[in-house]
Amino acid sequence: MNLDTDIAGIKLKNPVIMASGTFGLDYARLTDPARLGAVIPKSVTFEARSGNPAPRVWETTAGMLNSIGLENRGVTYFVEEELPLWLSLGATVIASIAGETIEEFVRVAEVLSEVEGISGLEINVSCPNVDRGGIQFGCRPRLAADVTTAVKNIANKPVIVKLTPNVTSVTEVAKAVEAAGADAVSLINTVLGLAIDIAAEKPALGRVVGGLSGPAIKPIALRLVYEAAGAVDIPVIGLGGITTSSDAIEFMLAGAAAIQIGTATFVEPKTGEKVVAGIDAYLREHNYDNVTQLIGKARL
Amino acid sequence: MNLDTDIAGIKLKNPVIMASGTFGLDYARLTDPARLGAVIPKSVTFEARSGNPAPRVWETTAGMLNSIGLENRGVTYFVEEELPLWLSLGATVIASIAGETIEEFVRVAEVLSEVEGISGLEINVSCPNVDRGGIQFGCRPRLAADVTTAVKNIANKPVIVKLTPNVTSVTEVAKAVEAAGADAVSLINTVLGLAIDIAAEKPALGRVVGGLSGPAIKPIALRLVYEAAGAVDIPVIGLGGITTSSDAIEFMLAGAAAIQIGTATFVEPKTGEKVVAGIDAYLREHNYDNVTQLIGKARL
Amino acid sequence: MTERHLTQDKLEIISNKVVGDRFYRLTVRSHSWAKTARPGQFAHIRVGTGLEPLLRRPISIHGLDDRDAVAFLYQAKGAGTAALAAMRAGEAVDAIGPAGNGFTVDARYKRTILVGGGIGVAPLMFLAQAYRAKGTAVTVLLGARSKDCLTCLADFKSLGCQVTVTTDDGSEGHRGYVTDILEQQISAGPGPVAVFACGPTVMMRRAATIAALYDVHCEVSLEERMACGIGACLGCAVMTTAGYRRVCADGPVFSAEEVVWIG
Amino acid sequence: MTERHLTQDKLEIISNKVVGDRFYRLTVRSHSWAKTARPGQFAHIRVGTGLEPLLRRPISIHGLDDRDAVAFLYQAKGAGTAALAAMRAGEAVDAIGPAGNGFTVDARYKRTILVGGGIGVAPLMFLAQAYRAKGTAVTVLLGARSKDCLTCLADFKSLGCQVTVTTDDGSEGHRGYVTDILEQQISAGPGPVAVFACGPTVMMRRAATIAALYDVHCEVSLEERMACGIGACLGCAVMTTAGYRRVCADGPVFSAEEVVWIG
Ligand SMILES: Cc1cc2nc3c(=O)[nH]c(=O)nc-3n(C[C@H](O)[C@H](O)[C@H](O)COP(=O)(O)OP(=O)(O)OC[C@H]3O[C@@H](n4cnc5c(N)ncnc54)[C@H](O)[C@@H]3O)c2cc1C
Ligand SMILES: Cc1cc2nc3c(=O)[nH]c(=O)nc-3n(C[C@H](O)[C@H](O)[C@H](O)COP(=O)(O)OP(=O)(O)OC[C@H]3O[C@@H](n4cnc5c(N)ncnc54)[C@H](O)[C@@H]3O)c2cc1C
Ligand SMILES: Cc1cc2nc3c(=O)[nH]c(=O)nc-3n(C[C@H](O)[C@H](O)[C@H](O)COP(=O)(O)O)c2cc1C
Ligand SMILES: Cc1cc2nc3c(=O)[nH]c(=O)nc-3n(C[C@H](O)[C@H](O)[C@H](O)COP(=O)(O)O)c2cc1C
Ligand code: FES
Ligand code: FES
Repeated sequence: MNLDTDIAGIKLKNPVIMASGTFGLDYARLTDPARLGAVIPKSVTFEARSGNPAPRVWETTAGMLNSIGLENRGVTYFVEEELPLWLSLGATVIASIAGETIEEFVRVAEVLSEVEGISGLEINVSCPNVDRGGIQFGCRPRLAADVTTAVKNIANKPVIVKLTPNVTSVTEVAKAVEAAGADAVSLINTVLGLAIDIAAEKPALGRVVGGLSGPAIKPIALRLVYEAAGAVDIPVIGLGGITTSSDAIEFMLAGAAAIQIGTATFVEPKTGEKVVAGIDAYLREHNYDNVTQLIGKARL
Repeated sequence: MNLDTDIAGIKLKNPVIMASGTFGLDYARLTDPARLGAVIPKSVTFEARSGNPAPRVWETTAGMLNSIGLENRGVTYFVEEELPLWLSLGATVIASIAGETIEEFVRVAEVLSEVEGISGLEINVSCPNVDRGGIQFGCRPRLAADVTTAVKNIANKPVIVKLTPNVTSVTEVAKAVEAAGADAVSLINTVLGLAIDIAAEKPALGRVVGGLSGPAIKPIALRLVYEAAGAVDIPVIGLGGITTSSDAIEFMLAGAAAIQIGTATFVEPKTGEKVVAGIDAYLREHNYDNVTQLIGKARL
Repeated sequence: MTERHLTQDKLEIISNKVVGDRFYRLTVRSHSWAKTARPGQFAHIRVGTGLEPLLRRPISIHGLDDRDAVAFLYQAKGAGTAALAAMRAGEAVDAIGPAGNGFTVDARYKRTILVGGGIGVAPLMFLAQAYRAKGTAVTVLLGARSKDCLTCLADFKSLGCQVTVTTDDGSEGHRGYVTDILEQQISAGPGPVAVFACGPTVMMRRAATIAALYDVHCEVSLEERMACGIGACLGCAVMTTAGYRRVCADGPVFSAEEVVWIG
Repeated sequence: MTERHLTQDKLEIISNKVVGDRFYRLTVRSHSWAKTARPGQFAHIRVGTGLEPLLRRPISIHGLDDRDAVAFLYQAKGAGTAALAAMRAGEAVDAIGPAGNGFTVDARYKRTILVGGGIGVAPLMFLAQAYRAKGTAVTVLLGARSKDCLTCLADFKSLGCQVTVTTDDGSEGHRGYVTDILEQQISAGPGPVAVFACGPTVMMRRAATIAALYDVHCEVSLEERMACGIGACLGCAVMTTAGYRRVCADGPVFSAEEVVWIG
């Protein structure tokens, strides 16, 4: 079965991508990254960031909240220490960029553009867990567009802009970044949420508010993917709560050209591989030739 | 235990309210409405509305989508046929108003203001399942404020404005309706969502997009209630995914002065009564005198 | 609110067994359900105790085993029915009902023809029991993928029904659609005759068309996704000549003429 | 990526039984886990098969029953541990591990003092096994609400440990906190001595302070909410003198000096 996927020039052996912040090198002990379409390591900023106070994760019904706070060791560490390991494992790597200012996004993109082995860039203008940058860029079409333009000016690889669900109109933001030159959009990042630790009568997370992910948010993600795919002509990468190949196929039917898996990996580390196998089986069973035939098929 | 609750002059015997669109007269056969704080019957428009095509409901992981489309028999039927039955059952009734135009909201409020036995009005500027009105009012602070002012001008009862979660900033909308004279806000209405019926390779709902409710959305609702309670001085009524008394208490700790129960009733018709009992037990166990002591206790 | 008897009960499971390819037969003990239930009504059942699956599942009442025992016949399809299938004798099923209106049971009819497709056979057994108790002749036309529920055949026969089976692939009984033989059956005996259908929409629609052609009373039991199951949420609306009506409270049984067939 | 052995396995349940007030002892068969596991490591266990509860649960390795059998001791707290408690012999537990770093096991120590509070006793049994196998003297100080896990007492004793129990209410052993007797125990014999603590934060903090006072090596096993359990998500970070570190991959065992105690 032909699972070849091309996202604005990024060639993937299948449409299954591991979402940023959820798939670390340690998982290579339990599943084979070379079998996946691509891996997006945790977002990197220019300098190292130490992240938010504990607790950083909290389980909710069929979902989880996180407030990691973009903890990472900075772009130099990523390029020198982490990237080579991913490449040696045979992974296709898309790098995720975060920043507090447009300049920071650009500086990280600059470093990553000089490196071999990165297939594309995803700009994370949608992280809800930091005080500056992140979601603030993603919520304002104008700012999101400015980041996109700035990164596009410097980047020598396809640029995917990762959108936040926490907006009144995702289509406005999607159109703005498309106009600014984005090669693709991915959505959704986490949904803003909060939990109360009733035993302590306090907010559960150290930073009070966090990002909701997992099966609970799937219908929200599907709606936003459906809307975004109707609003822009660039490829849409869908994610949010995907745990099975059926889920992945639903996102593709709704208009996604590829999908990402986040939280489900925590539950079942082999989710990525299983979703690839499940898509393959579905296509055979329903007499498709090609995974691209699924894209947008359920759109009215 | 003292569970007396006062929402801007609406006196309730406890803070547990049955949410609009989810608690019909038929439930009186399985649970006693007189034991609840209040009941909010399905939103009424001026004329009867026939609603959306089937399927109108779809189960999702720990949640459900609905696209009922505000089907109702109009305000006259409500006043003449439905309200007397609720009152005869001993229920405290808050009436929910919907409309396509500000004039429609006002006309419904006018009729309801002339009637005895309605303790308050909830204006539903947040229904995602209609083409005109509904969420469009709720997403724009200015429109939401205009509806509020118009209804307040005519209404002779406390007015609660029900807010939508589908906005970038709930605090803006909450502040706008507070400034326009709202006596309280309630939130959240459903979160926009979509499901794909993979067997048919089509959108699951007849109207494609629907509103997500149930346990899945609880963290989203808690976040918005926490934010709204920090932004306004009027009482906040919290709802979204409440199925147990712990859930209800978490909303109150986050800042809600009362709570509503929707989807959980479908799962367990006696949820309302059970939540009342559970709150009572919690207060005793933790040596509270009064349910109002919980309000906002977990706020930092 | 009609004067129907409707309660929420924990019904003790007498047995819950496989009776065909992914078909299960569940029997529960309840004198009050056995006394008040009418053919065509259903139970709105809580499957599992957690929040996933969340909603109750509507399952028709299949019949009465005796004055204390109510039977259900269901097909394990997804997570909900799988959870139900995992329940064991001695445990209790949380059910709301008997819900819905039920089929017309009227001694005026000399003959009744019951048309069932797949799991649509479930409520027809209870209907056959009711008509046979009145001495009415009952013909059962069963359409199946292959041998879905052989025990049902025996049960219908032991009630004294005349049973004809059709399968799409001819692996059992006639080859073809169950409605192929309906015309012939309508005209095969004395009237008044009534047709009752439950199964896939295309089958019910076809049955309705044929019945209309012969001017014969026809009732169909519709399926729609449900949330409350009790008339409160308006989630299970179907289009009828009188506008949207609720499958759970105004149905599931509708006079065939009322139904506006879609798709 | 360290050179640790870490796999995902379906571990066959040998037994899963109540051994105290809401305490369960689970034993599974796995030669490879038994061979590679070190005291202080844990298994990241999938509880249930659905999406609710969603995340895996970290449970320490309690000890080895023999070279094929690995034991866990856990307390039924919420939905996840309840689901685990419902599992039966013959079924399989989906576990990732042995995860985490583990306690130092070093023959250099003449004596070790194991300080456990509540369910914190779980990993200490395995540690006691390891030190007793080296012939090291092991003193166990157990703090409990009341009689949480009496079988543990017998197990420690049969390993040849000296065991002292304290309870908050004096219902068993000494009345007071387990750390009350730590000072006396440290100075009660020859050195070098090492202290290993697992339990409530206040208890571990107190143990760490006392150990520091006597300049004795002390390790604590920290708890934090986890998602991946494998070092990928950075969800289980705790503050240390070297900045945030991951309980699941850099811990759960930390040298007491490293820990920045909060609250
Ligand atoms: C009035 C009525 C009576 C019924 N009687 C029977 C019966 O006697 N025996 C039997 O086997 N089945 C019967 N069904 C169908 C049965 O309700 C569904 O097969 C069952 O709900 C599927 O649940 P699941 O979790 O196994 O499947 P899933 O597909 O996982 O269910 C997902 C969701 O879809 C809903 N759903 C799925 N299929 C249907 C369907 N065909 N109709 C309505 N909702 C559906 C479920 O209730 C649930 O909310 C009846 C349906 C209705 C409306
Ligand atoms: C490294 C490590 C080793 C552990 N070893 C053991 C052991 O051997 N025996 C034992 O009984 N318990 C142990 N625990 C605690 C155990 O993981 C929790 O009690 C358990 O996850 C509770 O799950 P639940 O669903 O029953 O409770 P719930 O409270 O319903 O859990 C809800 C969520 O909170 C998390 N959670 C709840 N309590 C804790 C906690 N104390 N620490 C971390 N996460 C928590 C759960 O994992 C879950 O995500 C250990 C924890 C850690 C971090
Ligand atoms: C623990 C955790 C950490 C995350 N870190 C990042 C990140 O660094 N950058 C990013 O773009 N998204 C991050 N995300 C968001 C995910 O990539 C994804 O968008 C989101 O979780 C929704 O998908 P899911 O439901 O499949 O998890 C993180 C999510 C989780 C749960
Ligand atoms: C089937 C259904 C119908 C609803 N109809 C209305 C309505 O008419 N008016 C309204 O204000 N909210 C309506 N709602 C929204 C609920 O009142 C509530 O805001 C929402 O479901 C979130 O709460 P829950 O998670 O407890 O259900 C409806 C919800 C459902 C599920
Ligand atoms: S399912 Fe709620 S009205 Fe029928
Ligand atoms: S739980 Fe994910 S890094 Fe520790």
